[in-house]
Amino acid sequence: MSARRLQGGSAPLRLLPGALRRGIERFAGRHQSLAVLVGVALVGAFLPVIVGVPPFSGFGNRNDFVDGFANAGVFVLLALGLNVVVGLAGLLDLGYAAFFAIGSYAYAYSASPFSHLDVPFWPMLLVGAMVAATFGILLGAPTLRLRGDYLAIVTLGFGEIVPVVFLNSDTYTNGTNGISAVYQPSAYGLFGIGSFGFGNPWPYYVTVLAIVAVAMMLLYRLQDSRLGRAWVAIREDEVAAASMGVNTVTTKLLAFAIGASTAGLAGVFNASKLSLVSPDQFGFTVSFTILAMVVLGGMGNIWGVAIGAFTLYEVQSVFLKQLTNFVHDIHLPAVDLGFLRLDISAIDFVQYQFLLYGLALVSMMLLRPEGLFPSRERKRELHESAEEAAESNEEVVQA
Amino acid sequence: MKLARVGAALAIASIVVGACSGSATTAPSAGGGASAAPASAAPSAVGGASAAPASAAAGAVDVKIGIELPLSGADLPNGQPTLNGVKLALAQIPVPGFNVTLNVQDDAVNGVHDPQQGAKNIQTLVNDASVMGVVGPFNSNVAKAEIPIGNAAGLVQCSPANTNISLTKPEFGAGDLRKTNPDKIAYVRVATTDDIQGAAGADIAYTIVKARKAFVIDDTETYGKALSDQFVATFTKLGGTVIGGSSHGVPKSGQGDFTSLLSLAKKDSPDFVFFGGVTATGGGLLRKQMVTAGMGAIPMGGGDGLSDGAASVKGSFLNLAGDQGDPNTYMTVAATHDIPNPTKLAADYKAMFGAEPGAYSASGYACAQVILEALKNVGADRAKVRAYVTDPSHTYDTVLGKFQFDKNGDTTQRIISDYTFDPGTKDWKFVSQKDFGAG
Amino acid sequence: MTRRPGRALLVPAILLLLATLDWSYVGTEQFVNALTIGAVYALIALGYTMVYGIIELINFAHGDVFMVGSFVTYWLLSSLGFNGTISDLPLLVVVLVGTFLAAMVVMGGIGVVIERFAYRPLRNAPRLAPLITAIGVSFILQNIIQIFFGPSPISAPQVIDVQARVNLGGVDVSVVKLFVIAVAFILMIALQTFVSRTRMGRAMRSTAIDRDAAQLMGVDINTTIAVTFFIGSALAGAAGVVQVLYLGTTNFQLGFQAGLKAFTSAVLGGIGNITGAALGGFLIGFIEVNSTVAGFSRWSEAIVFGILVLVLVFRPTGLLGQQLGERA
Amino acid sequence: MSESAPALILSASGVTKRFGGLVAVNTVDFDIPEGSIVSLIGPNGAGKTTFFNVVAGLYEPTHGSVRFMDNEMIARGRRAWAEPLTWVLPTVIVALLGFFIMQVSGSGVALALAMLVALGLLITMFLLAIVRPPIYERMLHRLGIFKSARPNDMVVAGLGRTFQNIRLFKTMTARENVMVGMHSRLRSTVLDAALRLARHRREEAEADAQARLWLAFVGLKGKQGEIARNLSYGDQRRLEIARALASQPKLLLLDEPTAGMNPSETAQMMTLFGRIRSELRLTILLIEHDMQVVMGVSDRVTVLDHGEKISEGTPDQVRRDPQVIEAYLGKGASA
Repeated sequence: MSARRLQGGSAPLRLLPGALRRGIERFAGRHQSLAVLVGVALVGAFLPVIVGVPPFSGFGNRNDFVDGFANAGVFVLLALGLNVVVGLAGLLDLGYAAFFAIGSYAYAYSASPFSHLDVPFWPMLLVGAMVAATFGILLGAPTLRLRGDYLAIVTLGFGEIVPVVFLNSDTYTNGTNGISAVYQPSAYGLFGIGSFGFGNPWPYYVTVLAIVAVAMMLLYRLQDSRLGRAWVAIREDEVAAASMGVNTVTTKLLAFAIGASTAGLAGVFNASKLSLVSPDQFGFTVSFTILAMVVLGGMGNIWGVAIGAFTLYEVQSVFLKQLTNFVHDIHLPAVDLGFLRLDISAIDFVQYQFLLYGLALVSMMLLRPEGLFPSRERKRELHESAEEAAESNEEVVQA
Repeated sequence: MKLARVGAALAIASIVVGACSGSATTAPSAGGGASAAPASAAPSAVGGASAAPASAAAGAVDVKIGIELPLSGADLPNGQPTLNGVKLALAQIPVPGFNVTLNVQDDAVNGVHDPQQGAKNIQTLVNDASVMGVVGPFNSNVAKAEIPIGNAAGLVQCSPANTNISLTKPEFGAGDLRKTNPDKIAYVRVATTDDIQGAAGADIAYTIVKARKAFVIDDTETYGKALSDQFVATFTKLGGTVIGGSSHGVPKSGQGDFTSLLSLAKKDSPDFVFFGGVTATGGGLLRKQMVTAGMGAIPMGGGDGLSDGAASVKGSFLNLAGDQGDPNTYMTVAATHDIPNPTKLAADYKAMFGAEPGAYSASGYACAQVILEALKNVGADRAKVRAYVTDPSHTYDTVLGKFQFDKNGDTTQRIISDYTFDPGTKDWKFVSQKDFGAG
Repeated sequence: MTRRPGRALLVPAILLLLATLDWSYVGTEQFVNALTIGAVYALIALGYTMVYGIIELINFAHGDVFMVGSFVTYWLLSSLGFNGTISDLPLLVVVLVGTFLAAMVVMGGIGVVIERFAYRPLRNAPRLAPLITAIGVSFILQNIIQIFFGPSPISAPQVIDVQARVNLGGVDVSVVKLFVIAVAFILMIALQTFVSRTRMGRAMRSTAIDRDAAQLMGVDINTTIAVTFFIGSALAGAAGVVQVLYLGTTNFQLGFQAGLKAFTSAVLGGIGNITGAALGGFLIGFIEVNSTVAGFSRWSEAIVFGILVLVLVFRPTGLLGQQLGERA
Repeated sequence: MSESAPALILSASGVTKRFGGLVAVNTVDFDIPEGSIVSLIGPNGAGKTTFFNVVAGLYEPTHGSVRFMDNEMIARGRRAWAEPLTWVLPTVIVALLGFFIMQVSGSGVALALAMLVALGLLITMFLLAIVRPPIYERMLHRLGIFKSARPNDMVVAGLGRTFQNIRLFKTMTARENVMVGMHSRLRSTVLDAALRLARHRREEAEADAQARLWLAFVGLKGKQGEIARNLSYGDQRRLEIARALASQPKLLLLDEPTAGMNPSETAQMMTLFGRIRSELRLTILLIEHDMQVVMGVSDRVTVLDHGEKISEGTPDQVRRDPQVIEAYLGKGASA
């Protein structure tokens, strides 16, 4: 019955040849959760391999990349959570980093020398998610009456308030210094890839992959349920949704809670990996980066958003940083135009990465406003065509 | 749509044009894969193998110094001059038998220093086996994320600018940062800590200015808050009064407008205003607005975050504060006292980079000196370099003067110098210095 | 929606009462400070509110337009050789008028260019797409300024003598501050007149209410939106001039937080509503000054946004509701 | 249920709705007997849709109340101000108690404990107020606090509706639209869905099958995979009805269901109304402009003009009512 749901879900598969793609889609339609797990596992196994191959191998060794991938996993989680709020339920949340902060501080306070507490990491993943979810509900409740853009500005306000509170509550958060030396997870010899600690990114990588896989699986299940339909219904027409029996208040709050809990997970993981939590990590730019990831990936499409987050993270923290070296390596010949000499290989791009990032955002949106992998619904909103109607008919026959 | 693309292309072209104005170098060869050669720094050893000086002969061992600084966005004025200081050191100091290049990592994301990126960068440097030591980081919270990693890997870091006490002193939690190898510290710094600087600021206010009633402002950031808190503590202990009993925080976002806070201060007629923060978070503007608000006659003080050159240096504290103020009123405390040969460093720097050195150029130079010194003595062995650098018995003769690192990695040079604004030269003028002893 | 006439006077009456109470609490000097800060926020907020009213876009690059405006002012004044107070009154007037005109025209032009290339192609795209380009444009503007003027704060010439004061009811008040407040009021009144009295103003209002209908009635949508961007950006440019005159400094990061607060002002007053945006700007100025006076400068940001949240929760359309661009 | 007077499924008394100075609906009494088809007619702007929206829970009436299935569902809120008090009162009491104990015993632990409990109570009460379980509703009822039902409460109670200007979920498929209609009848929770418990799977399969049945019932067999916005206008109208039926209502509110249809489509629609009544035994409240439809299917007709009820009775009675003729003539409304 959910074969057609997968059409949006398997957006990246569009790169594959038709027959293979259809085969995979049919399989994924029947065993969706398995497909997500296998997909994440495949991607997870593929990434460390590809970075050993030129041209990637020129930019650092495999462990560097894996470390970066583990960081990217944090943003993938954040984007997945925000996607529930913005992409599915259509609630524009500009202060999402607040929940990331709450998850991070929840773990930092529970497991660091600062508080003299040492709660193990694994249960804290759940606790952090729950604490963030509770705050999601508490912060979400007063905003429910608001229409789209007012909601946006109120969430933005919360996003600004939360770091200020953490900054000024010295007794509980160590103020501007933040909480450092946060404990690392303890599971020695996890899967035979070494223990958690500094210098070995693999346990973190595997852990974040597992969290992402489970989160994606659960989100797919929710999207495909009564709740997922209610979210989309609210996004499309709130009055009609309410008139069809959807309790808009609880449904929206659930979107906030689930989005926040995902951010809480990301926060706990990030605090333990980075071993530091300080108020300046959760500013407005973080919220915005995550939003950009969601929009870029294709709102409402779980796989698309994950890929968007991964791509944007790698662009801003690896690609742009390595651009100088990259350009040096490819030996572009200097262009002599007579009145000026262009020697691209000699440019230090590090200084311009901010500009290039801006240009990348603008041009990506101009070229593909619906995101790299638009969800089924969004795509239809934009490109209506008979072909798609035919495709969906075909899927019904399959189902 | 088409037009938009043309616009984007034009913008890219403008970068290219902007960047190639001084490019006369040939493309560096593949040897310096991770070296970031500035177009204008061709003569340095950093320039890559093809342009390398004769010392990098066939038998020379390739080693690298890691750079972990914020190099883009708002933090660029902090990172770039520091990096240039390192480059200058590399160009000037011969290391026979070694071909020393840089592995430059930028910890700024979206233009702001980011601990996560810093941690990733230090990991990258750890994974580059040819990196013998790292200069950086610049920001204390980045350091907190990096110290555990460097400690675990045994890669020594020398910070030119960190001043937060909790990074080194075990009584403030530094032991937790080096849990993996508690006895093998891998982090040293050439800057004096906030507690000494804040105390020195209070000392100036109380004994030199003879102020009894101070108004204290901080920028709510790690450095500024620590400085202000220490100032308040010491000033009160000395017998002075702090208006309101504590520091007034002005977040950076409110940057640029201190008028209403100054109107508030004026009511209590303070005889000293202390600013915990750096020029970029409002130091110069505060002074400028004090003049505007008719408080120009009240002396103002701050830490080495304000010590960034003469009024002629664009964007420096004195430049922003303006020179129409009451003379002899600006004071500051610099961690570095009168360095051995300041004019030579400034001249060399200007010759190489075409600009005045930044506040931390000399510190970057000194850090490079420390690591190169170790390299010369123990060879290309990361563990030995770490052990050499952190050995409290070694004395380094650097551009900052002679100093050692104590068992926590702090510099033993705990001399605080007091400067004041000289309306004649429109620059800082040395007043006195005080040795705060070996801890 | 009809209103009883008494209601229209209620909000101004309450505000007047609050302002009077606050005056007695903070004193004249701080009151003027609040008005001055508020005037800058208000000028920026007007652009936000106009753009939002007409194309429902939260133009996050708008704060950076203000920042660029302040750099244009700095560049203009310093390249003309002014690097301090101008004491010759006629010359001062000429310089001031010239600077305002130049900065407003240049920034208006930049605003139109941004709209043309970054937003117009996305007019029928999903609503969040232009929001992301706005962020991109904001980064681009910041970086271009950083490349040309460097990342450090800039000390800019203040042509009006900042130490000059006039006596107002026994209290010395800075002339610059009064000038800033006056400029803001003049520009706001001019804008209000333009929007309510001219043909283009009517076109703007009708486009805001229903773009398609306006188009059918013969309104040239593209021109109207371009004019809206021109005016909004020109006002941000004026705010940039004010920034230089008042504080004598600027830096490439100035725009983001200023923009954020200006946007908050616009929402506080009721986004899409010109009077509301002005009111919201002044309110934020007062909130900031009051939190400083009360000793909560550390919390001022949280207080600003906390009040915003409260206002919106109890009055979801902002203080003055929507006038320009009522939508269900 | 007595045989002489059939039970009333809905009974509105004195319903008034004012928007600012405009009175859209003015003291309207309105009864719908169970199992009947009742029509509401009137010239444009007579307040029909407003009345409809009041009954559906979308607008809170200014005065008057609506009873649905013998429960008072809709009326202006009473003691609404007291509800926030219930959120903070337990907290305040516990906190005061803590202070009292500390004063008596001098133990700070008691206070700390009391504060913790107080905080817990506050959060619990907030969560209760958000989720509104029956126990919370009962508490409100006991305190005499009344809050007018929201649209989703009305759906749960057994009311389904369509809209005058079609409001489908445009990018969802026909099947999904109908499944949203079933929302209030489905029981699976977040946890069921996340863990894919057997009961969730069973329920989804049943819902899927049922959705197909509803689509077939309104004549959209085989179109379950179509995106709603791609359906023809007539099909969209049908889909809206299927979506409303899917919530298994007792009373169906149809707002101009044949507007914009050609005569043959209208005829099909009238047949559908008949089947809804005969096969599903639903009561229907119809707003309609097409007099042929109204006169053809209605048991009773109520006429509104300027927000007031001007006539009521069987189609024949209403047709002859001079007041109705006056209201319609000269205004050029369709007849």
